[in-house]
Amino acid sequence: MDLMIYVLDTLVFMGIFALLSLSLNVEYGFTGLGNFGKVAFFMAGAYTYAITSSFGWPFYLCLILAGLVASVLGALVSLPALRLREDYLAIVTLSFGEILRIFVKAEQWLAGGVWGIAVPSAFANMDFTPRMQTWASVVLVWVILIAVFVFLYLLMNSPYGRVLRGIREDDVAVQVLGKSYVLYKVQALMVGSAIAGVAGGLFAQYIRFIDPYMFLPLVTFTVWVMLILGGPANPWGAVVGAVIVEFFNRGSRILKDHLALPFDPHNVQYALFGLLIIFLLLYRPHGLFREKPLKTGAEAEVAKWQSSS
Amino acid sequence: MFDIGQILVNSVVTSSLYLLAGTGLTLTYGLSRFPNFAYAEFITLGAFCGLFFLAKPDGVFFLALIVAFLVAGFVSASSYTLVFRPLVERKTSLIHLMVASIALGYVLRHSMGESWGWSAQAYQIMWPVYNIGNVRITGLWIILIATAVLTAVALHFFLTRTRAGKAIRAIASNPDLASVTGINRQKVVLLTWFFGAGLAGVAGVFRAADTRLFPMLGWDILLPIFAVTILGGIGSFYGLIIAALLLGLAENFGVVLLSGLGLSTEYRMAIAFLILIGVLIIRPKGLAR
Amino acid sequence: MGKKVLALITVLTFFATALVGCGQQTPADKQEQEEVVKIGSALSMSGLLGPMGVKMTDAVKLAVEEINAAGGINGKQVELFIEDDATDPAQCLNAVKKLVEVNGVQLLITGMSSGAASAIGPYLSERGVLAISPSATSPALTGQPWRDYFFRTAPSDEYQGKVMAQLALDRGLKRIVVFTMDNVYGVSLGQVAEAALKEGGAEILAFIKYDPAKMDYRTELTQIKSLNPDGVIHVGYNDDGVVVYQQALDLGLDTIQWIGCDGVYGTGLFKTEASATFMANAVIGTRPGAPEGEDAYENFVAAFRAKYNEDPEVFCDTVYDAVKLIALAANHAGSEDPAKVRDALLEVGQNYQGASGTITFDEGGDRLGGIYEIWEVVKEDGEFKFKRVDMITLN
Amino acid sequence: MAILVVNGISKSFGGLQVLNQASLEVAEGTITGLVGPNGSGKTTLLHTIFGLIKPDAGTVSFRNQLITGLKPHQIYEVGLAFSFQLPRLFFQLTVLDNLLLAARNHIGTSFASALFLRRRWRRQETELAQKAMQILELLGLVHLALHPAGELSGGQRKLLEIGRALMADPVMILLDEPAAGVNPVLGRRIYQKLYTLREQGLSFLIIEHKLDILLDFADYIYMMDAGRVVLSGTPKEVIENPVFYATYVGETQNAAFRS
Amino acid sequence: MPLFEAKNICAGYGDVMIVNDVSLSVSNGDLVAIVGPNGSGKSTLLKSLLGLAHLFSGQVLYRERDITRIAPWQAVEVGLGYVPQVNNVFTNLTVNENLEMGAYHRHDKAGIRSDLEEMYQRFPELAARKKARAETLSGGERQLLAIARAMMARPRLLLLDEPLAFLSPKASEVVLNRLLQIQAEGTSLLLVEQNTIKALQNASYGYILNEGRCVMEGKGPQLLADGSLRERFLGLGKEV
Repeated sequence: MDLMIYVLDTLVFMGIFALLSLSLNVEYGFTGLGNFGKVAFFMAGAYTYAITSSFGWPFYLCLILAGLVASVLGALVSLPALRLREDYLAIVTLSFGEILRIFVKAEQWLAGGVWGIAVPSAFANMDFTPRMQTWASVVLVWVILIAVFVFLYLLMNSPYGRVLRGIREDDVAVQVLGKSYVLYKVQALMVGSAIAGVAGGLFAQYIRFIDPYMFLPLVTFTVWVMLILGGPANPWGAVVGAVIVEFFNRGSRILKDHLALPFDPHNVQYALFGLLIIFLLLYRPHGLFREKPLKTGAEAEVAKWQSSS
Repeated sequence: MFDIGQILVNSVVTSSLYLLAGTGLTLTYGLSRFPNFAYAEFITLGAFCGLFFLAKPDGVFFLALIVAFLVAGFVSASSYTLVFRPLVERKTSLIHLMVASIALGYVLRHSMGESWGWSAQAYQIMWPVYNIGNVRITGLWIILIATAVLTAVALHFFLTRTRAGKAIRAIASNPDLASVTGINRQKVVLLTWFFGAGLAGVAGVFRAADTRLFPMLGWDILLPIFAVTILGGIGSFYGLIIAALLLGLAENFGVVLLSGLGLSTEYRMAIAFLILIGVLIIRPKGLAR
Repeated sequence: MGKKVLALITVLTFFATALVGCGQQTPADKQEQEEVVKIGSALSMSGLLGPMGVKMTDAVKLAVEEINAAGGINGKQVELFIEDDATDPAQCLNAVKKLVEVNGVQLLITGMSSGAASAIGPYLSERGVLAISPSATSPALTGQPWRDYFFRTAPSDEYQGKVMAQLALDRGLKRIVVFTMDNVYGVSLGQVAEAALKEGGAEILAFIKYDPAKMDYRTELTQIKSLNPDGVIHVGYNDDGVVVYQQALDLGLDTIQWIGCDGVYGTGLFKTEASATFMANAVIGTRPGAPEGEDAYENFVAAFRAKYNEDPEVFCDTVYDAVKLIALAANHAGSEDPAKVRDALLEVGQNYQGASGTITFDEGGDRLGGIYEIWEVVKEDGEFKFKRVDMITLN
Repeated sequence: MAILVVNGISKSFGGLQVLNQASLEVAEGTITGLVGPNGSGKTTLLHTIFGLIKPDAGTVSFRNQLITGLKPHQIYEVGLAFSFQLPRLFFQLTVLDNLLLAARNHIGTSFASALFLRRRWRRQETELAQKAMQILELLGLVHLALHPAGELSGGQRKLLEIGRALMADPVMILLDEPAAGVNPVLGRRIYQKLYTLREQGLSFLIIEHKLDILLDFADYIYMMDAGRVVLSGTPKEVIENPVFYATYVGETQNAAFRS
Repeated sequence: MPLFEAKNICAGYGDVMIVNDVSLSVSNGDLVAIVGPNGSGKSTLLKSLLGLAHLFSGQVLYRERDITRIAPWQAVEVGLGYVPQVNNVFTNLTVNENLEMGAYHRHDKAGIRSDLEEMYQRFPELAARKKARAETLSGGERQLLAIARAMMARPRLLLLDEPLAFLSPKASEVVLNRLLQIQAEGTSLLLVEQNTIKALQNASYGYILNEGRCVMEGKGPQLLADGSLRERFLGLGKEV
């Protein structure tokens, strides 16, 4: 018994889900694209990592490839996506996730099909104790999370991020102002998918075994819950949402050992999540954290101007 | 090599289920203009209601259908009043409405899991089997197909002959004009949510009678039902009929084709999705319009 | 806004205290810990395998109850911790980690699916925690590097597949369709049977995999019908089996000989009369068995029925045996240390007469397929029953 | 010479002929007005010029370059800017951001340079911000620069919509009713600003209902009715033509062209 | 006692105020016209009376009963009919069904049937196309259908938003004549119209809106004769 391992394990999952939540934030929070097939890109990344690492390639290369493959899929999905209404986009992306899962499941030659595929840990060659192993994963995941966070923070607080936010509000107006929203939407889906793909790679190397049953649409919905809870278009919100939901998950699991509950905590937990989301949407649709205005340096000029005039 | 007659009958059985389950979805989707993912749970709920009557071999099937209709309808109408209508009034975005419907689905599904458990259960009804030439057909299929056809005919008359039916079409056609014409929109929409989910509940009873019963029952067939609804053109009842037939045929003949090609028949789910994606790209308004 | 955030923080603090609270083991806790033996169960109680896992967990509870009634392990009572893996291997790992690191469990019943087993395997091995899987049957698990702390009471599909093929060949079936659910269990067994059948000179007309969640198998079954085979090798679980048989009866497929496996053994198949009738008409099957005269299975069924007023279903017997074996081994070793229990398991797990038949572990923790029962379904006094027809000993 | 030539544009929506062989020209460096009753097709024509609507027939050329069929952002690239009749602002973004989004040739709007040419776009950002503040000064919105556009009143929204077109540094601007919903004094100030820009060589095509203002500032006026141009000339010529008033009050034989 | 009164109406969309302090009244049997150039707020005024646009302040009275901010569908029960300018028919419904929808709040089946007959007699253009879907109708036919649909509710007052817009002169002549006939039979009309001259010629009373305010009012033909109409109408003010 080593409580630390469990705490670290929790941190790893928080980090991985925070990445997914951030990636959905790029697509939905900033660009307004309702991707309900997030799990497809997560899965693509996980499988890419699994397959490439079986060639004995180094883990960082596999992670990069995981991101790349997912991002190419993102571009592929964006082609129909750009022509579709929001509700259609939701259903198409949801279906896409299921098609991809069926494909991986049915094509045994690719990655073991229903058998799943074993994945070497990123630290397989090092002589780590289980606790160090988990520590290493925490460091890896959170370093990448922080890097992605900073990357997105910089990207979203730039004229580029401004265009994305503009597209969310009114894509025709953006086009009239000279920016092809098509290009930006494709890029947003690619960036979002790449992050989800990297998250998938991290997940695969941490679990060390993946199979198609891990990638049900439920994963997508969990990520949505995180983002809606934390607050769309705020990177802190995305991360905090992921941390809270994961904490809730684990907490309820532990809590039930200490309370004699007359009901199944698993059922009640999901039902409560459902209620929580409904109440949030009704009474606090912007989540815990509100969107912050852009910081590009331009806002500093305003102060000067306002004080001088 | 394969028995076309039997596969045709199988397709019609599949289609009938899709038609029953899709009717309510297409009507409410057409009126309220957002896809309700909790719809799956109305199907499941109907199925569980049926259990009260059909857990013993001497159950009355039609009673189960009626109660499933009423209970699923009631829960749907209440969820509209308590969740979706307030959201719509707050001018919630389409995406948030979808998320809310998924959340509602969580609540309903896990409440059902808590009440009835996650183990599979089954109705205790033995259906007679008939041979028509090479083709075999069971009593359940006959009732299912008959119910679907009768519902379709009844709905046709309801939508074209009755005041409420015409009001539903009027709102779907032009909601604002419907208001100024004196139609109490909220009332009609609520009625549609009740009625549509009621049919979903009936479909749930059939599905459970045909297979078995557990809280994921509705979710397992939700995506094909969405495919049928969108294929037919949202809100178009006649498009739905065509789409249900088409998808029923595509899935069942698809199985033959897939195994002919040496592919896993699991791809039959993918067939529905691929047709859906294809139609959305080529003809986003669906087949009927 | 302030109020809501405050409420949220309160909830979070509550959970945090819970988490920390169980981490800080007071001396009193320690004492308590010494007085009980902790056994953890992490099976699928929701999701696709949920229906099976719930009943299996009931069987675990039954076994623990019996062990405690008989004096526990090494004189200590058994405390059972139950988790749910939601049919997701990643969740299984999460649940096992929680059991091990938070609850301090070192003896586990888990790895319900082969996927879950693969996911938790390396971790178990590294942490030196013992687990027995009651239902992971994939041959792919044999010889994995992490198998030192992982046993299974369900024999590898390698054996039963051959038995099924043998049964078909013995019955003189030449033209055969393999019809399996599309998961590890189904496809593994199907492929082993397919190979053995080909070797035995039978013709495989088709290998059809079906989605266990789809629940509409009419067209697949119609296809089988039009292929007009002598026999069907069918691999499924109770849950989908009941639907397959129901629909097969509708289509009149009961004129063909069906050969089932342990997955379609169990009263879950009698949930509908149609399915039961079909089985009585057309299905024979195999399952790991015990020599004549052993009534361990009957005893188990009786006990299960007495406690839950229901019949046990597939893998309830293997999970029951798994718990009993852990207790037996720990008693034998005189310790609950996983390494010692593991060594003891290899000793006591030789010709153990369990509810699921004779259990003999090989060096790698796999159950050897020794004796198999051939069963059929009969209707006696208006009740459907499984009945032993024959025994096959596999070498 | 003509900077914009619209030639024989026709467009119908579901059987309703909204534009019927509409043609007009805008001379370089002028303010050209477009007037006409409701439903005469003015807004549709403007949208067609800017690529928001695909015409059934006819061509648009800008500086002798055919721009029919181009997407709005491509038309923006050739030097045009557009301002909607009903403001289509980015309501959750600040007023300042609304303007900056319209800036032309902004380095930081591309993915790679947003990340790698940080210093360059930040410098440009500062310059653009100053320009934006000048525009806000003109529109009287300086104090609201950092407020979300959603907080603006109707008139202020309209001003910001125009401001975005000014921010785009175009050669020519298409404006749909810039003075509508704005108080008359401010309306005039906007036109004065447009007039200064005209002096600097910019060209304008403006739909306007506030005839008193338009007549003061416009160089040339086209009047549309039932999807085609029925009258054109200098403000004086147009206003004195009896067709002008007749068209406005709906009393004209041109109604014959209506479907 | 006026049939219908609106007092000090301020209305618009969202938080944008378009109509500013306008009052009007309609007496029994009147044809009241609201005219004005584009963007003067005519349509918004009309919509705000029925709750279709946001009413900031003001009061709406029907036979001295306060009906401010009632739900649109209730306005029909009170006795107000409304014919929107565009999208004024249910395109997916047949002509007959469109008319039946007009009588939605009524329950007297016999009365509805006889009213249907009456509508077909009054609008023979529609009788010929009873079973056709409304989307197949021409602009003029749609306008007639919209008016007939509104009349099916037996309103005491009919509010029309530019009924003559987008119509050929012949069609607009037909529509206008039918409207005058309806007025002659006792239903009052409140008309927003672009076609100022036609509207004022026939109006018992007229209001001229500019920039959301009422700039002139008076008996219809008298307004037309007023010399300052042109300047005020065009909003040219003193400059011209």
